[in-house]
Amino acid sequence: MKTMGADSQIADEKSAAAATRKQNLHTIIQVVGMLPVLILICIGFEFATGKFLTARNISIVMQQASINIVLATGLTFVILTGGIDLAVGAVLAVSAVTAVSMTLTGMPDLAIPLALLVGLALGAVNGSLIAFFRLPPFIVTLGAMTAVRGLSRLSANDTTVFNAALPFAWIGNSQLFGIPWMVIIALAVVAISWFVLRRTVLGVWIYGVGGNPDAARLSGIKVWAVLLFVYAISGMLAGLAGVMSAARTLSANGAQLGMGYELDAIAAVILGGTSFVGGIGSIFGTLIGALIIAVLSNGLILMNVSEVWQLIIKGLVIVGAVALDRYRNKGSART
Amino acid sequence: MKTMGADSQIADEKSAAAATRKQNLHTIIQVVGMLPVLILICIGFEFATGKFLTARNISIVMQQASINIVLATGLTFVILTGGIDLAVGAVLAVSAVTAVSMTLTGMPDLAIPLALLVGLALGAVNGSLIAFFRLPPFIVTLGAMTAVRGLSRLSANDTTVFNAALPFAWIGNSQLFGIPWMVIIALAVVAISWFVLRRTVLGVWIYGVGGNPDAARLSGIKVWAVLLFVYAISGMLAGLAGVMSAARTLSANGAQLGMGYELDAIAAVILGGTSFVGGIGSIFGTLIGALIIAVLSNGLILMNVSEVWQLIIKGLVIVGAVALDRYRNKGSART
Amino acid sequence: AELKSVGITVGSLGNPFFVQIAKGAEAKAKEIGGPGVTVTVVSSDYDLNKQSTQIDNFIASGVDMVLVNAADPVAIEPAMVRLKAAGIVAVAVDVSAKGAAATVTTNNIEAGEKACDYIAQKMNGKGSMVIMNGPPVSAVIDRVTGCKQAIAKTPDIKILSDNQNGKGSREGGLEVMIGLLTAFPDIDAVFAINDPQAIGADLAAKQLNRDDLIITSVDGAPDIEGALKQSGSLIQASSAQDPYAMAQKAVEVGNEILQGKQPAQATTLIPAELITRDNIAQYKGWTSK
Amino acid sequence: MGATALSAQTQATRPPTLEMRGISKTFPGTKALSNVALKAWGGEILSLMGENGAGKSTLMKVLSGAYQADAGGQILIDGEVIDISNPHVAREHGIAIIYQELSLLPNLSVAENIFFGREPSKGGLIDRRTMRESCRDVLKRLGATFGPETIVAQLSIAERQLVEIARALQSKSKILVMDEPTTTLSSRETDRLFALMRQLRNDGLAIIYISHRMAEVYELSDRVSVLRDGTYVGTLDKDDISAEKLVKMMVGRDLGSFYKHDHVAKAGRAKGQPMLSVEGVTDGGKRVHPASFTLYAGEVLGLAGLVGSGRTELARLIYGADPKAGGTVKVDGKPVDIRSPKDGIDAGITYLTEDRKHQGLFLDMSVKDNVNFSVIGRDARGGGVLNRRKAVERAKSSIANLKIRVASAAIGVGTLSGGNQQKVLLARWLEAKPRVMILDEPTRGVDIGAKAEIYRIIDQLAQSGVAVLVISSELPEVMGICDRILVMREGHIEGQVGGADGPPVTQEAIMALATGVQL
Ligand SMILES: Nc1ncnc2c1ncn2[C@@H]1O[C@H](COP(=O)(O)OP(=O)(O)OP(=O)(O)O)[C@@H](O)[C@H]1O
Ligand SMILES: Nc1ncnc2c1ncn2[C@@H]1O[C@H](COP(=O)(O)OP(=O)(O)OP(=O)(O)O)[C@@H](O)[C@H]1O
Ligand SMILES: [Mg+2]
Ligand SMILES: [Mg+2]
Repeated sequence: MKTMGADSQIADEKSAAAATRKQNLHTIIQVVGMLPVLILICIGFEFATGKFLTARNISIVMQQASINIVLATGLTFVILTGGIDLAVGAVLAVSAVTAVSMTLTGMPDLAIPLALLVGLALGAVNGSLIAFFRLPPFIVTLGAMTAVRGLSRLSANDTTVFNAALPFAWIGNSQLFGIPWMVIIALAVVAISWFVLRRTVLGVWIYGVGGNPDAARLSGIKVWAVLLFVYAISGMLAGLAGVMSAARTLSANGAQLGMGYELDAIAAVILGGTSFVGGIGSIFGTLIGALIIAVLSNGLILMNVSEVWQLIIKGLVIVGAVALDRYRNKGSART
Repeated sequence: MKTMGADSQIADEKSAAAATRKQNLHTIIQVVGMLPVLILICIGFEFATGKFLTARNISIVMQQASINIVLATGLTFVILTGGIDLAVGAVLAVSAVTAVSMTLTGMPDLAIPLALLVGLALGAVNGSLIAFFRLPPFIVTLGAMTAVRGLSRLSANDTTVFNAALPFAWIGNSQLFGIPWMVIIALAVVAISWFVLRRTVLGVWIYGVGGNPDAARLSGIKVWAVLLFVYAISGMLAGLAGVMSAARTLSANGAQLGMGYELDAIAAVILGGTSFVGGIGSIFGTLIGALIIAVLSNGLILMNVSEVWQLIIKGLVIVGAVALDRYRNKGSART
Repeated sequence: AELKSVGITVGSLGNPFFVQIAKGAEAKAKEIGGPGVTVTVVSSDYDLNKQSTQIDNFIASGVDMVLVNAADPVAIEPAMVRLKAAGIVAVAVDVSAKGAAATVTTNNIEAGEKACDYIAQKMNGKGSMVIMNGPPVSAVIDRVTGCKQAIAKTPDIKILSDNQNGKGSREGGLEVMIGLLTAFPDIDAVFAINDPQAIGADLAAKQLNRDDLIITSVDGAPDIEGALKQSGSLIQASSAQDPYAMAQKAVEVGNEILQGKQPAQATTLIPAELITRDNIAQYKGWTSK
Repeated sequence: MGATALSAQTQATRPPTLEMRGISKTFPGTKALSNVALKAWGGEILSLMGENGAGKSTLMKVLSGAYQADAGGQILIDGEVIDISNPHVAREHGIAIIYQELSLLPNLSVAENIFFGREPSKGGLIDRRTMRESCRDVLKRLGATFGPETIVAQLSIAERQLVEIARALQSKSKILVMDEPTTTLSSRETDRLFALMRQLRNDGLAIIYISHRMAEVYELSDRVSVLRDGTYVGTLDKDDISAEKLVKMMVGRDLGSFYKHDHVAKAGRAKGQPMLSVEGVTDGGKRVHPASFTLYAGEVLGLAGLVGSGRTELARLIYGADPKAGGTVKVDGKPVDIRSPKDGIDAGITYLTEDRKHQGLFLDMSVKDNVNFSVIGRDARGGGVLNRRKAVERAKSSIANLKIRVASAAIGVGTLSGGNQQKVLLARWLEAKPRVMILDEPTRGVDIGAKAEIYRIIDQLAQSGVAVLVISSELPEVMGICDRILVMREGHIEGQVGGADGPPVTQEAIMALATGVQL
């Protein structure tokens, strides 16, 4: 440093400041992500139907999105580590069946805790297989998806378990200050997850494990613990989603409930800008992604588009959305 | 090297030969892959049912596996580049509908070529979006899966198209020297794909693009062309699978046909040892993977296991199979 | 020939209706062939290709009889031909199947017709309604056709929507109905293609504080019995079938064929019976619960 | 300088901070280490030397817990046997390491990388302010120009190296292992690093330093231990260190002057026609301002500069790896439109990347496939069918010519030692037979013997009429092998030294241009 003139030092600091500013702007663009696309779609639907942007419909959309938001949040953790969890739909079903069944027994108070616990435990089993035996997450959770689906049908005895007087029905059908509880729960999950990912040490580790698992291991962190955590959380949130689903329909069907939900949830995560490779992405993006999917389903029904065309339009809009986003981010994207 | 003593040179060569031998053994283990697991499962079923290892049942299993083998082969190309193709099930449906519909028009001879072409074209669209706009394969093909499903329902007008006198019914129901044509086609697809991947320049490029896309680009590979190729092939093979499916049932249903096939196909690929990260894997592995899945479905029905328990057992066996394989390969596994 | 093993392939075991079919068939098979009879039930998920494969597996495992709930009534033919060639008795249940030795089915068109006649009557022949569609399988398509036939007789009833898929489930019914009620605030009645969707529609109406809706459906499942008895529910009627009895009949017919006796008529039609809030007390319900 | 070095006496009386005994390590197909011993004391810098593939990195990875040694060995820290079963244990015992192949988390910021696994936190909540502040301090000590918030993926490889170093420095360890940390650093950063290392030594750290650069080893070491073919050969004390002895220990025989012969004579080279003309090439001023120069057939042109001066970026623009915002490139007098590396290769240009791991090698592929990757298309039979015989031949001759230490061409390149990987990559581009060859840090991590070999090859290429552009951060290297040297600073070509029209080549002249400060 001694040989360097004062001038060049000042210049250095100036350019560093400029770089930081650029960096910040860049981060904002990254964080805002698909929001503009979501807004565009909403405006489009409002123009097309005139009924989309009413307070009531927005509340409905949010409510419809809430289960997917909760699932997708759990999946964001997993995908950030470079993994995948295909079992969430099946876990949701098992938990929903558990919750409803419990209310029909003598201990209705245990319904929710037990449902969450079941989800957590199933997630932890997946996590252990992935963390300790280094099995590929796709196969483990695909196997789990199949086996857990069997389990959920077994536990519901292949019928719909139903409780018209479900004690926690308020979760699915009541509101707090005009906001449905479903929505409050979903947003709370998002907020807590955001906090964990952005403000805690664990969050940094999750990103690190996804970015370069070998390097993370070499840094001396317990990669297995991080993996176990993310799959357990994903399982637990799937359990929560199961409770929400049960509360909404007062029932649970072990065979059909949650079928294909994993794809919607994964789509929300990826649409929200989280990378499959791991290490890149945000919860906020996932929220937007889930909302885009919900808005599409809702708006197309409002427009009374036939199901076949709904499929076609939905598919095209999803691809269009990422294309638009890529175009908007052009240059800043490094693959 | 000239100054090196004769002794040490001989020692060097000896150890090199030993190393080569070890390396070869290692490669064989890698290539053989899940075969021992498959054999184990087959033997297990034979013991349990006494009906499994009959010529007729083996032929049935192979026949049942053949559609999945064709789909999974296409997916192997895609996954080797680090991508994914979720649209194969939907493309299969469109192609099957196309093929059957064409036989009902005046130009039945065009049925098969057109079905393949439709698959190829849809695959190429996916490939272009991924190669030129650098959109994430998961989202592109998820969107395509949705949109193409709409298309297939549209083209079949939401009913089943059926032709009792399907001109190419022989594909689905006839045999050559006692081997069903379905099986012959599937094995031919495997053989050709093996050749492309292992014996041609393109094959090396595919592995290269999957292993290190940056390095591939810097080495002068047209990465876009490789990507376009793999998605187009995956689409075309899905089209072929559609033809096979149509030939087998003499019909095609745009709505249900092929639903969820992508998961079975991906499972076969990953079970066969191909890595999601790209660059690692083999067609032979995929073949074994697809056979394991088919054997499981067949064997469990032969054992008269209830559907619920079929799901549970199937899930556990899939996880167990990779666990066993990982254990067998211990040490040699690179993640 | 003795009845030793039966294979059954149905649309989806996730639907209690098909679970009843499985149970009815099993009970009857055991009654005929003793407790040693094996019964294997699988779901085709309405995928003909998958169903075709399942039938091949049944052939390989050497069953004596197969009950087929066909994914498609016409296109199932090649598989039925294979069954016949293998000397296995194929009986179509719930949905007809070309090439089957016998067919035992509810008349789905009639079921839809009855449910929608009831709507027309309750609406006094005018107003607007929606048909909440489901998965495009033949049973559902028939029900919708029947419903449309009934409504066509009353020109003053307008069908606002018939193209939304409630996926045959409560969740699907709930989400679709919320959308439809938002899109069309003036809906008077809903025909849902099965009971779970009807219950979903009921939940949706409650969420949006609608209490003036007429909902009818097809199935007569236990859930709907409860709903019809319950005072707050908007569900008014359901065309009841009896899957348990239907399957028993199917096994019976199949066994006769196995013994070399051809049944009197190839198709046994089990009529659908409309259960309403008024006659629910007399409804026996699905035979087994 | 000798003041801080430990005398033999204190070594005898004080237990070593680190002692490794009987360490062996077997990989499938290779015995990388057999019965190796090593001792290091606090307050000294121990250099570890050996040819490429001798086992240096492997030994250090055993120490850091990245690899598990075979049973039978022992590792003692402060006289106590410890069982290093994973990296976590090693870190707990105060071992910090800079790996030869960088092991950063590319998606995280510099600060997050430096503190990864040791984040300052209050009750699990990350204390970003403290993290940023202390990060800024270390970066300043290293003279890094980037800030703590920068995402590592955006840094050049040299800058990443600085992050690695910063991470090791920050970790407050008592044993610091540095595996070839200077291969991409320019002399300014290297000097800073050495000053820091000496300071740490004086603070009582035991530093184990691995390098193939003799000059650095002389300058820094208190002792030098040598490995050969996975075995421990011996240790020289400071006063005994000499090039002859070291080389003899490393290669096991007397090679006389061969290894000292770092620099080839460039007298015989004849400058030919202009082969590559670069006119105003720029990326729009982001990292490279319009740059112009001419490279002649048969010439070796050097490109020097500090870390981040834009050399790599300029080369990538020429080659087509990044999009140009302006400027033209002529090859052999004809303008060529280069928009992708393929265009570059078709025009006869090749580029050897500085980042072999991420941008060069296919780690999961065999040595054979890696060597042949850019020529398989050319070799192929009809229909794109591989010519496997030719591929094997090429691989074999490359292994022989470049003395790549590998048991068979079928072995995965990912298992090779760093220097041998570099040779494989170089072989790929030699096989492509280009007219213009751009070599970015061509001798990164290769041992002195192989370095001489590479210099000889570069000279041969030039003799045969190839135009060679060498980017190197090692000043003696560029000075030794180049006919002329261009110097870059902050994206500009500041000037030229050497050649007929330039000032004479001196270290001072280059540094003056590179730093913009007249010494
Ligand atoms: N993961 C591995 N699998 C198989 N062999 C390996 C592996 N890692 C290293 N080796 C082998 O071990 C030997 C020693 O390698 P190592 O990396 O320790 O050498 P090095 O002394 O650091 O060389 P360099 O100077 O080139 O970095 C080499 O022959 C190498 O091929
Ligand atoms: N992909 C990138 N994104 C953002 N900035 C980059 C990128 N690549 C390089 N840079 C920046 O550009 C500048 C020039 O880098 P370049 O690699 O060309 O330098 P160099 O002279 O080759 O030095 P060295 O390779 O020794 O670091 C550096 O400050 C680096 O941070
Ligand atoms: Mg090394
Ligand atoms: Mg550089």
